[in-house]
Amino acid sequence: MIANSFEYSAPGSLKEALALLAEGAKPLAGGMSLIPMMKLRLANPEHLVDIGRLPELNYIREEGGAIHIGAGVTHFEVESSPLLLGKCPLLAETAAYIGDIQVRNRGTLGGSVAHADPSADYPAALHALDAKIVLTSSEGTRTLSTEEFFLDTFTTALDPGEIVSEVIVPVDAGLTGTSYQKFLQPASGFAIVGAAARVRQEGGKFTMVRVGVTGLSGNGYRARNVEDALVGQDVTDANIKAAAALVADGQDASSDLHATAEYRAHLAGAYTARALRAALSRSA
Amino acid sequence: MTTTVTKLEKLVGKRIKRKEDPRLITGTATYVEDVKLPELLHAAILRSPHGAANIKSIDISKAAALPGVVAVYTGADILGVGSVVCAADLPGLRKPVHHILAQDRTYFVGHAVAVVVAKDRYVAADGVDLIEVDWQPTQAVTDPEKALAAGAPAVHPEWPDNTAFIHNQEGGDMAQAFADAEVVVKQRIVSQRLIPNPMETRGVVADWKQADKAMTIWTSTQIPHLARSILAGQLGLDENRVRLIAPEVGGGFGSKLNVYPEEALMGFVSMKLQKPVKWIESRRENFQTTIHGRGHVDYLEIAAKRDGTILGLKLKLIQDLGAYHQLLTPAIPTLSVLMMPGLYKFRNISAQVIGVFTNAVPTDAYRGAGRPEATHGIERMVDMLAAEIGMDPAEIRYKNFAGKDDFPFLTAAGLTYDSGDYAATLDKALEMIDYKGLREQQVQARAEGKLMGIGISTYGELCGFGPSPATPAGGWESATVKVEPSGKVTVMTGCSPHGQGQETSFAQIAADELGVPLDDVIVLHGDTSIVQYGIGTFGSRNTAVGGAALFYALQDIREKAKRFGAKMLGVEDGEVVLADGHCTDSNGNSVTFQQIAGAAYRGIVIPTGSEPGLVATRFWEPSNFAYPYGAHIIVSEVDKETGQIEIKRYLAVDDIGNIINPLLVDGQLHGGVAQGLGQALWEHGVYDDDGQLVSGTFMDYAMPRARMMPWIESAHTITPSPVNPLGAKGVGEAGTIGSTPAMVNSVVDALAPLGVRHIDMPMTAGKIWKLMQDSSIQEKKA
Amino acid sequence: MKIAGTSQLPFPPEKAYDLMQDPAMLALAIPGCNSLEKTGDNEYKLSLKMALASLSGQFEGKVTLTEPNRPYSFKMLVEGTGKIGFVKGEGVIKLSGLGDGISITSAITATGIEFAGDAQIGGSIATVGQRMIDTTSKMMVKQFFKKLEKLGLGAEGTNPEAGGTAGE
Amino acid sequence: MRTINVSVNGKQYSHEVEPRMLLIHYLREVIGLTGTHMGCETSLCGACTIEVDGKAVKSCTMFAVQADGAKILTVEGLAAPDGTLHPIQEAYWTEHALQCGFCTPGMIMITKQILERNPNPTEHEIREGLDGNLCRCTGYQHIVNAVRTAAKAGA
Repeated sequence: MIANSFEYSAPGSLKEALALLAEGAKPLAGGMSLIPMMKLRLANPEHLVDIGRLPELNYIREEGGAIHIGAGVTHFEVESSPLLLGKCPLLAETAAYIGDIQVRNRGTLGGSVAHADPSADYPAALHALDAKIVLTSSEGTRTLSTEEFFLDTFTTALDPGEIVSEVIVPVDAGLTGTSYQKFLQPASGFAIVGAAARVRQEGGKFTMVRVGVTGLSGNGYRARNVEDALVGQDVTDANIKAAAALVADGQDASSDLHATAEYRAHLAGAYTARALRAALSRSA
Repeated sequence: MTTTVTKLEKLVGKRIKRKEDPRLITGTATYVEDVKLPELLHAAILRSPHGAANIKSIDISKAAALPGVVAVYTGADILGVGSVVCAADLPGLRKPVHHILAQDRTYFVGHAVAVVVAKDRYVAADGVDLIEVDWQPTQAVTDPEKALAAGAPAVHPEWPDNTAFIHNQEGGDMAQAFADAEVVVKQRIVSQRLIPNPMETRGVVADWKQADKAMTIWTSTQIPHLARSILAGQLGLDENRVRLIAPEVGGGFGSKLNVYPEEALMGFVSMKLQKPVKWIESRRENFQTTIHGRGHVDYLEIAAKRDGTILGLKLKLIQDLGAYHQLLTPAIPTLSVLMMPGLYKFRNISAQVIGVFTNAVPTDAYRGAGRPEATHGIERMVDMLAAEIGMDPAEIRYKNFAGKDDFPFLTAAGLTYDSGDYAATLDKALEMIDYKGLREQQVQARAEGKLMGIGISTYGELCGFGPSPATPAGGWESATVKVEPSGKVTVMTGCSPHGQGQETSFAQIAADELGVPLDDVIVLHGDTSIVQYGIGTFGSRNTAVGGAALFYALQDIREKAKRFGAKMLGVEDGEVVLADGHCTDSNGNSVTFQQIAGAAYRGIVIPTGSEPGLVATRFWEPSNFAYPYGAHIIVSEVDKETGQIEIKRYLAVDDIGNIINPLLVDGQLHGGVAQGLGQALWEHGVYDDDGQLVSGTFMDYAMPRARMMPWIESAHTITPSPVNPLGAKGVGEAGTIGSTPAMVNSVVDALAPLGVRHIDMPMTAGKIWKLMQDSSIQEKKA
Repeated sequence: MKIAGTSQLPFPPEKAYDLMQDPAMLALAIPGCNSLEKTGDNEYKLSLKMALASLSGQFEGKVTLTEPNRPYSFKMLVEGTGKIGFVKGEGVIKLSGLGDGISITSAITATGIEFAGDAQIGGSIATVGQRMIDTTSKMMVKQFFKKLEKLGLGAEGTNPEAGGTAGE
Repeated sequence: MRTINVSVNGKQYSHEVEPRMLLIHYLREVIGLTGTHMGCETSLCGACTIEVDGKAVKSCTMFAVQADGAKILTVEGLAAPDGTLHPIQEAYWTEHALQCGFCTPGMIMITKQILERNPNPTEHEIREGLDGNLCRCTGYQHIVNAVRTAAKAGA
């Protein structure tokens, strides 16, 4: 219940923070994942740099046809942002599924993305959105696709000293419909599976399909096989079902106290279909 | 001097908001963790990470050297302290010695090994991490059936069969029942391990005063007086020099109906260090070291006629006891045997209970304690029997109920049910939910391919613990009523309410009996230096037993007040009535209750043969348990694709006898139902084969949350209990007992078209999905 | 907890087998391994730093290799204890020769690996990390074989510092 | 050690604290406001819910140093200085929305946030809003009623 001792820095600027991180300190954003682990003494960082309150990481703005979200933006700010609700509702909808009000008030987009929890909600949406993750260190900045960024269970492309500084999501054209559907683990509220879908249709055919999945296996992923199976096909429920059934192919489904691998894989298909249907109903 | 006496409105039976709430809603109540004393030290405990292990050595030197650490104690230091007490006894019961700190071996994950005492809790926690133990893990066994198998690891090496006791009970002629049977239905039914999880964990503050040889202990308990007696014994202190205070207690549900190692341990530390010391259990410790509930594997066989007449019920009960006996551990499954027949009039039972040691924290009383398991068993078996012979589940119940004229009803298990009209309660429930309409709806739903289920449970329970011969450590209760010279009333109850609301309901009773305003009554409890000896709060007994003791103490006050009143009015003793706060003679002259109180303490006017003062204490021993019952009906639908269960309606019609405060009754019921649904749908204390508690935090142990709970519709029938003067039965456990079979019956009914006949709890979505998969495969094969 | 799975290495079983019996190679392939010292016949002292997301912990323990049956199978026992808990894993690793997958008579060029065993996880990590145990253990096994593949192909191995980087 | 300055229930405080001190321990043990309770260590029970700069947070999942400069409100700060209860406190009392009372301060604080963001929530929205707060006594039904009653009172 009590964390080990650590040193704490609350730098006033990003530059200062990055300098400390370059020396080996660990970032503390909202702390929603880190602090419980520290209290159980499973995480024992020696030096924490509080990046949760840096104004430089706290913005949501539209720029060049995309929406740029600072890593310090909280889940509540994502879920309630008029800009996102209007132009990228999938991310807002997904944020509303995270934890509870208190967690969403403190937890940050950047913190969650960097943590890369295999059951976190954001990865599904970010994969479906073709989002870009901006990484910053004292050496500079680089921008990665989600597939380049999320590598494995709790493992990302972040180098030591580097933080997630921004997430870029597209402004979805009016014809795009999106949805995130989640099957909750009853105790923790994490996703047993979560599926995000983003579709466009024209003339009764799917013209664009993106599917992102979380919870099923060790890492959130983009279900390209489902996408490929649908693009160019007729918009029918049979096609959706058949494509969604492919979602777990090639994935090493996880098994735990709450869901066997077999059940998870089944749910992934069911929730992918649900997300596709809901997204479709929202695409004009 | 004729006075007009205004008739006072009766408070009993009214929805009155609680007197205890202002401190709780403003954050000013005092729980154990809020107790602060000068020079207070803080303790943290090192616990076994292994299910079973020998301790080869312990090195405390680094911990002891940490700045801020005051002392470190291990098993070798505490041998002068008495071991943990088990009050239950059964013939041939094997009782392992349970030291307050482990000696050379630990028996379950969480077993206390050493205590670090420091200037603050942070340093104490750091100290625990610095203790080095050389462990030699051995193979654990956590599944009670595996523990009984030949060659299983022995939990206690001296008893290689892991059997703590075998308890048999027979009623009637079982062989005949089975010989006469036209149908026999058998089923293995599991009531899984549950973790009580009151929101406040346990906590202890001990403060030893050497000069007075006096100990004060604040502890989060349901049984302050029993805990004091036991702790005085363990610590070798005079009982009258131990003051035990149960301050605000943040829930118990049976888990604090116990005396744990840490309570004596803190007493020991305070005596050693001559300073007060505090220990607050972490949630993880609460999961691992506070008692668990249930842990049953039941093999049931029901014998019946084809017309639905039940002839007998046979039970083999394997009880997972854990590694030790806590206060009542071995007694809990014997309560299941007593409630085996449920509300039914069949005459034959036979039961064998096998108590099994496992490398797990002990099981003990958790809300319902033995009775939910029994009710689940009989109510599931009745439904399975109905399905087997093609009878409606409501009809089979009507056919077998004890009739309203059968009371007092002697059951096959040897209990005498006090009062009831079971058919009337089920009538009311069926009517309220429109059972006939629902069944028609179900036909329609099934035709549409939907999995809709209707589940009935007509539960009964024994509560109001209880006659002392049947209740370990005593089953009576006490009350003192102290009327102050101003006429203000202080009630002291031996019960120890911790959320049930007796500060309000007992005040209602006192206010009505004495004719004083509700605000003039306060109810004190939980402090052994203030309150006369009492038993405590468990087994839905506060009102039925503690309320009865209060009622009789109030009658003593009334009698004495009347004698004072008569004397003041100058009439004979028998010529006055006491009502509406006035003592009135036949001429209409009266004195107020407050005037009487003043006179009683002024001492000038003393009735012949009486004495000054207006105080009465009563100890009341019930002649029997009380037997609430009810009918719970759940309408559910199962999602064919995911196996997720949706509760469409939850109706509870309960008969809990007379009701003192309906608002409190609703609260007790809702909470009970939530814990029952928790067991039916989500909660499961899971140990792996090596003894690790893998559902060890709220991350993995699914407590019901607001979004998971249905709206509960509730109604009552009222059949007063003849056992106590209030006619009350008890409601604390009713919801927990009635709900689990209704839930399982509902889901089994929903899945009946797939050939499903039983599902063990918790009915997680994944389990239901798997069952549907297997059933549909079978369907295709068939 | 049961652990089981399969993997493949792009070289023949003899080479795969020898790699997995070579403490120097094992030290490089076991994720987070700091050192692996020989302490007896087929017994090695293991020091390992596990770092995963925010979770991190130092483990001390041993690796024992028994029942050698070159190049078909062997048994491996890994034990580790640290402040955050303990881990004990025991399993049989079976190797089989694989051809090019086209003709059954083709030369054996690769190794199919099958492993099955029991893992015991205790202490703090067991009580709080249920959600992560399965995914994490799978990831570590994956990392192990991936590293072994590189070592076998000679891409690494001369440089003991060359741990798997996050970007590979 | 670090110095922090916070406003708690309208009063200004300044203390030196260890970085690892949890905000809840700071409130309970340093300032002495024991109304906020610790019910778990995994941030899942919500008993420790308070308001930091107008947002409901779990004070067991925040270090006191992170609150430097913040405006904090705890259950003790809800009633008016003359003791008049806040409408949410009144609603919890009237509806019998508490039994043992341990989760209640957190419940009351999250109710405040629910109603600030949605003054007229449906039953479903109330239950979703309470998702971060566990109660083992009430089965939540009376809590739902209390949130509704408080909403009607314009809390």
